[in-house]
Amino acid sequence: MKERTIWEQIADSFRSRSIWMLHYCTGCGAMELPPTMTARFDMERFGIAPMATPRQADILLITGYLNTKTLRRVIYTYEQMADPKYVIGFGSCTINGGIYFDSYSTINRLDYYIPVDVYIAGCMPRPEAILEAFNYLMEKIRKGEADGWKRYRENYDWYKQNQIRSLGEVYVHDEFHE
Amino acid sequence: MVAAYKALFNLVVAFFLVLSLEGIGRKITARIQRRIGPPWYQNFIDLFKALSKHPFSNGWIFDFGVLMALGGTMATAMVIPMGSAFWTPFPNSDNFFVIMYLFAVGALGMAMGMVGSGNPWSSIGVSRALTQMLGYELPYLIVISSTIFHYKTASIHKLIEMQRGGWNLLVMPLGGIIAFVSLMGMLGKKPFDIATAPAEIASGPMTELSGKYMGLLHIMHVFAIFVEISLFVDIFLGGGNFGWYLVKFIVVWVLAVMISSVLPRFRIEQMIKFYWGVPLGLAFLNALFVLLGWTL
Amino acid sequence: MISLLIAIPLLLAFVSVMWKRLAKPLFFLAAVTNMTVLLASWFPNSVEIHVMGSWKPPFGINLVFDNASFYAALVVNFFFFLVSLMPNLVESYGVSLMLLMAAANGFVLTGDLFNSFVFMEIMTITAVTVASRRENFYNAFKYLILGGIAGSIYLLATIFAYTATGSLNMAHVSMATISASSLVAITTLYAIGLGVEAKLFPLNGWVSGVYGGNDLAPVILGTSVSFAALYMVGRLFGTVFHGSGAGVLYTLALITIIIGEVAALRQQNLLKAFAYSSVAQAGVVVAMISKGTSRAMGLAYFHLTNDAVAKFVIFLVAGFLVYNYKNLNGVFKKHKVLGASFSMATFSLVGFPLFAGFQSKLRIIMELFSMKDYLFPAVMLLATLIEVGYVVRWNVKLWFEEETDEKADNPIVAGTLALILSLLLVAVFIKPEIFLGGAMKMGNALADTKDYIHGVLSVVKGGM
Amino acid sequence: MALSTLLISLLVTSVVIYFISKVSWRAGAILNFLIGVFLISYVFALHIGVTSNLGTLFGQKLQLTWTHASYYFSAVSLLVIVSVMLFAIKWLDSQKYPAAFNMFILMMTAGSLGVFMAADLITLYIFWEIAVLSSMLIVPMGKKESRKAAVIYAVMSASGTYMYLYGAFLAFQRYGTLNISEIARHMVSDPSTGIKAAIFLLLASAGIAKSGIFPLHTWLRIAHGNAPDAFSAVLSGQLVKLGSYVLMITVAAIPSLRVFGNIPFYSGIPATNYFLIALGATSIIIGTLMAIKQDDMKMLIAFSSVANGGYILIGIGTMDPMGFEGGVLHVFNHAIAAAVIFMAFASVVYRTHTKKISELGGLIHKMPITFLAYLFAIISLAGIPPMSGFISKWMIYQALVRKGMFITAFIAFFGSIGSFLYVFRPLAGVFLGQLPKKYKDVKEVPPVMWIPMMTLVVISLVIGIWPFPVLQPIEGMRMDYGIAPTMRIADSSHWLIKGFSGSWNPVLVFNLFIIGFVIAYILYTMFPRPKKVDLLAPHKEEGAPINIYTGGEYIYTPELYHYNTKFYAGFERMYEKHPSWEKVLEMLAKFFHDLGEWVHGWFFRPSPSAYTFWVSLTILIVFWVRW
Amino acid sequence: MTNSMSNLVKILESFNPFVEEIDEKEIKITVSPDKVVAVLETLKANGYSHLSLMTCVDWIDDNQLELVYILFSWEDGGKFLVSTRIDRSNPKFVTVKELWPVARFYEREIHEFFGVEFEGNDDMKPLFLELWDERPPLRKDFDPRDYSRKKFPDREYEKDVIKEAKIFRGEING
Repeated sequence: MKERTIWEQIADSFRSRSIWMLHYCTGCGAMELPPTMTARFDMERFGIAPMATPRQADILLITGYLNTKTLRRVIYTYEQMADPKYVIGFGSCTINGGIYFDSYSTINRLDYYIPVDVYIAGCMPRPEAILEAFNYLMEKIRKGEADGWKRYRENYDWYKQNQIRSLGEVYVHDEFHE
Repeated sequence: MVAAYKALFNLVVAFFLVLSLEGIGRKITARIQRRIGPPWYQNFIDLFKALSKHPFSNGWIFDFGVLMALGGTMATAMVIPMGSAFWTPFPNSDNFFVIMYLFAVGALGMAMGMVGSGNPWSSIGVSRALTQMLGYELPYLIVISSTIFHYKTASIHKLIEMQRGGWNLLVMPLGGIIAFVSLMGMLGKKPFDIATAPAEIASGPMTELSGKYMGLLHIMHVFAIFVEISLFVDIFLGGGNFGWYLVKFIVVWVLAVMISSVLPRFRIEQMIKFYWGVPLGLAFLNALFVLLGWTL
Repeated sequence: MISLLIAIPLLLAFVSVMWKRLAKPLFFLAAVTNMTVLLASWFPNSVEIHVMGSWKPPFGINLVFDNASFYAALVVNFFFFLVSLMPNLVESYGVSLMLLMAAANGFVLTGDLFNSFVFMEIMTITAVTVASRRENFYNAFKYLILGGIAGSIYLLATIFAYTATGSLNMAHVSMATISASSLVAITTLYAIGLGVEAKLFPLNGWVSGVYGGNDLAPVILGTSVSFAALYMVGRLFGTVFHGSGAGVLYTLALITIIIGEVAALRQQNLLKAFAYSSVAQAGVVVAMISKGTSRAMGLAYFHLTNDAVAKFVIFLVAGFLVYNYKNLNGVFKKHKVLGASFSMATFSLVGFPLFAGFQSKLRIIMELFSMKDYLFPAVMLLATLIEVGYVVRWNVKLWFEEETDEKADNPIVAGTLALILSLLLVAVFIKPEIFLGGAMKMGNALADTKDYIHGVLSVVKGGM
Repeated sequence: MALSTLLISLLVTSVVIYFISKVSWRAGAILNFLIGVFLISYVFALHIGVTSNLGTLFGQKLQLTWTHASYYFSAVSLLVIVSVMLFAIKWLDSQKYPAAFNMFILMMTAGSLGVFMAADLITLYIFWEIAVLSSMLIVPMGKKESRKAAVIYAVMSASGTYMYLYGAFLAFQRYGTLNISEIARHMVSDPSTGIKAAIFLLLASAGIAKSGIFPLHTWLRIAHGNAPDAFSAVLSGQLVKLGSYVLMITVAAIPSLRVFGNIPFYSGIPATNYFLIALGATSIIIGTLMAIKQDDMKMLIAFSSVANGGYILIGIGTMDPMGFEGGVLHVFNHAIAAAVIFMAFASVVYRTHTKKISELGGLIHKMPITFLAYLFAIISLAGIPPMSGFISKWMIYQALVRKGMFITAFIAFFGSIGSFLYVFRPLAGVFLGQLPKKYKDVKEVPPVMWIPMMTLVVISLVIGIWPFPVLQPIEGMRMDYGIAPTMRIADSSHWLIKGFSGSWNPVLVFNLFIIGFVIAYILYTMFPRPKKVDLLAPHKEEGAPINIYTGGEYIYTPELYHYNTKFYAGFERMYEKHPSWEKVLEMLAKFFHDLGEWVHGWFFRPSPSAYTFWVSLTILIVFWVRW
Repeated sequence: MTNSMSNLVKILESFNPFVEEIDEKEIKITVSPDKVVAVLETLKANGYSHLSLMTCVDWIDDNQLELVYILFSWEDGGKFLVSTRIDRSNPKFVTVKELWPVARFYEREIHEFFGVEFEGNDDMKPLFLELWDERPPLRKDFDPRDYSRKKFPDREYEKDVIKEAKIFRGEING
């Protein structure tokens, strides 16, 4: 890993304290976010805030299983986010497909297609686990270890190849987009 | 030259004051919602983080719009008197209408740049923002017009001097209240945050903003809040020396935040109907009182 | 000499009955001769009378030649002359036109009430023949009926006048004191009798049919004949009856203006639209005549001259277009000269500056204001407003709409004439004296009853 | 050259231009432009007070004089006209009747100049009609609807003009003169308020019709919206100002405050003036509300012209020194802004052949200069500093607030904020956003077309920063008319514009602006460089999606995601079922039409026997009435 | 079975149906393929105008595909399940999109997931699956596990049993 300049170190420490997330609610994990956000656990105290668009967001929160159709959108959304960007895989579905491991339409592991910085295991993980994961991610960012976005840029061909292998093409032109 | 330093001082004060107040506002909202909330300096972190990111630009008009928004609002913030004639950078040009229209440059720049991003959400957001302006500006301008008619001056620092005998808020309480209601709309606080509405239209005009564009517009927003609240403090609360000015500024801000944190959001035509209903009527009533000389 | 004005066309008409092929050149000859005669005796500035036989007035039939009848005859013959320049328009109507010319001249020049009735009858009948061109029989028939009614009422009025005064000579009648009730009857009957030819409401039902029925009728009836008829209105109500009965004329004329313009507005046929417009202009003239002062009458005839010139151009162009094209959209793109003259003439009609109509209209309004008549100017301006509507509509339609493939040859003579006349309108705007001088003299002559009586009853000159 | 010689030779030249244009229309257009440039230099060299005789008409001398007002209005008009003439050198190749256009536009110039120079009412009327007539003949050169537009334009204009004429002759009958200053002198001493008010309102009605004030505003939308595109710039930028001029003449040259001092209505403003102000305020409301909902961009700005005509009228109508200057300065601002806007639209139509906002979009990628011209023009139109449009609005507000006219002020504010809404609509719908595929080969217009636009924009900007050259003739005008002659508004030695409620310094405001921009730019360059998102990707590569965020979907057909129909749907819904004055006037027109139908059916169509009936009935009625 | 439904069943006698009462208001009618459209028309004419669902079942052992049309009546709230079996090796049937326009989409879906051809319905573009390259996925002989393994790589685990045991015992912190 390259040595960070002083500016990058400062920037990273800012980034770690201000995490704007785009929660891509693909599955049941979305249910766990309201308690995390509201009074009981209050993730805003860590500077974590929900954002509405990928352009503004820092982290992409994938909350559950991803089928091929959704994955295309996730990849597209991820590519629309501004660097530096981080991904949290949420629940076992993103890790190994979970209970959908043998589905013909659901992928098995997310990091094969986009770089994941932190996984949260569990089906479902509780809010405590989520906050723990956020804290871990913040630590990683501060240290400059959360470099998924760099990996994606460096190994872009590899990721693209995986995407194409599983999805055929990322961009699909169907009748609903005419 | 002194004027130039004062103007720059305006910018510095505005930047630090409003950014901290925004953090405090988040904290207050959180406390009202029984949360802990972020630290008061959270917005500084957010701002610098946004500036440090590697953004996307949707064409030159997008860049130009952001620059125009920030530049125009900064120009406005430089004219604003901070509570007294001493802290008035340009005593010859602090006319209310000049400030109001100079302020519109920023709004226009922002609207133009954001629509230039090519995103339909942004366009919808801008359309709402402009419509909203039609709502809150009218009662506000009527109230200010009656104030100007009453004191025979539109120069802000002269208005402050005129209020030595008593705050304008106490002279025309009705007008003060209406101006505050309009101020809520101007600040884009909760019942009136129709333009950004993140849950409906993906934060409206800001949909395509990333990295430093977000950051620069955040700075613009900071100056905008500074201008709006300062105007209210100067025109209705009688300004005061620098310390008093800050106190009044903070009080107004905290009040606005507290009100906004317990309210849901209007629909766009509901908002127009709201402003064109009671507030506008009361603004005219206030104007009538001023015409008849029935001021306190 | 002025009896030649009647005699020559009459004579040539009889000649051409025998040699039909000569009708056209003879008509031209008649027109040229008449014009020469008139130009030779330019503005007599006094009242000359020509008695028929050796009966001195108030007995016998006499022709009166003063400034008024000179100017009227000049205008009347001028348009006949213009028509005679266009042989294809005359076709086989040479004889009728010559008779019409004789009758119109006679009608203008006569100093005798009964004689004027006779000429009017001849005029009506020949006009009907002209009107029946292009198989426009039904409308010609309507015209005939109305003309007949008008003639009989005119005759009735003449008889009343004769019973009241014992004379048929106009000068003599105007001298006589008539009891109020007879005067009412006489003037009313004259108003009605002349109302048909003068296109007064509601006696103008024939106008649109006749003017809109073919291309010759409006050109000659809308200019010469209506001038002659309106001259007689001035002569009778101005000179003979000293403004008595003017109220009837005034009221009818105001209604006529509005009715005419309103009817023109809805009209989809080009010729008919401007036929109604000519109704309205006749209304303006009659209302102005009914004012009775010499200035008002002079302005009325000034306006009428402008209107006649403009109408001549309009009807000439419109007749050509209507009978050569099925679809009139954008035809002026193919006939620029015709178009330009048509537009200038219509703008003159409305009274836009740079054209003659402006001069007459504004003078009329100004005169009316100085007479403290506030209603008539308002009506006139309202009428003008409506006029603007349809004039602009027609111009826009004829110039700018998408054209069709139809094509007709440019009529060279008609085009030249139209252009010259429309330039004349511009010239009149710059120098209104061209028409105004004559018209004012005419007004003076009509209003000056004393001079007329004196002239007719004391001086005897010439003979048949 | 004497004024009269100038005007007459212009009229004659216009005919010559026609024949030159028949040979080569471009030569005609260039010649026109050169004549225009000459006229501008001529106008600037003239001395105030020059008079000239045009001749006599019905015993009245037709006189031309050169006053501050004529100088100001002529200069503004010529600025607009010359720009359009330059614009037309290229633009005319999309037109069907270039020769006639060249002729009539020069004729119209002569007419307008004559109106501004006229010293008496009848000269004014003559040149007025010349201007109207020649412009009326240009209007139908546009698309199909423009024919009807020309008729409506002519009729509405004529209705105002004939009322004016009636008023002029009423004045003549009463005072025996047509000279404007003479009439003004007589009116001051005339005791009869009713007649004075009648003359005043009748004279003003020509201005009302021409500048599109409320009861007679409907032609403006139709004519401006459908006229040939570049000519709309003249119509809205220049011809409408003839109306403002007449209104100014009636309100200010006839000192209405003194003439109607006996009927004050509110805050020292006479009832007559207040009536005009009310009409102006109504126009602002109508113009603004209707402009907001237009889909046709030319109609939109046409309605905006209605609203701005209202501003001018309100400003002048107050007869307050600030208001008067504001109103008159607004003439300049609106002329420039509207001319640029319409020229920008003409450029757009020239390239894309449509004027519907909903069919356009994203033209900034193809026509950036046109876009910039439009942008600066709308900044001026919406009255935002540092463009000149702000100064006049500021002055008008000063007057309104000083007089305590809160309802009028409310309407003025409403129009001002509403103008943000409607000027933004074409900006967003036509220039910004997504470019439809069918316009992917559109190019910027040639320099001959954008130079005039940019020149006007620069003039407007310079005047916005340093307004004193324009304010001087206006002050002169104010002195001429004796409105608070001791008061000074423009203080050029201190760079200040002073109102009753304080002053401001346009140079300073502009400098602050620049400083703000510079700081913003420094901030902008300090932080990481952006990655470019190519909004034209679908045009360059078949099947490439456009990279904007719409819920994670791929957008292959960006024009469908271009938000430009019913831009302010939420607001428009609030007044969907508005009453329409246009319908009222249509009913009036239909009434006359039906009356014609009725008359025709009863009197002109029947058989001869019916005629006999009418004849006898008339005889009976006449006899009955007279006995 | 409500009165109206039993009346309707009586009317349908002529099609030789196999009637099966599932519930009080739910009747399944099995008919031969050539009579299905007639039955559906009859039912539609008698108030069962709402096509709630159209689906398919793969009876791989019988080498048959069962098509099921579920009709609902808004008048008496009854439900008819019209079912028929077609040959699995050559799955073809007629479209009912003339009776219910919405059937277009059901038929597309069934075509996509079971490979049934509907004569008369030409629009057989994929509705849900994007870039599908295998046999129809809801057929019983399609092995999703196999497909998933081929398409979507699994995570390779190396099970460290000793480490797990230590963690379990609390000796090290996992």
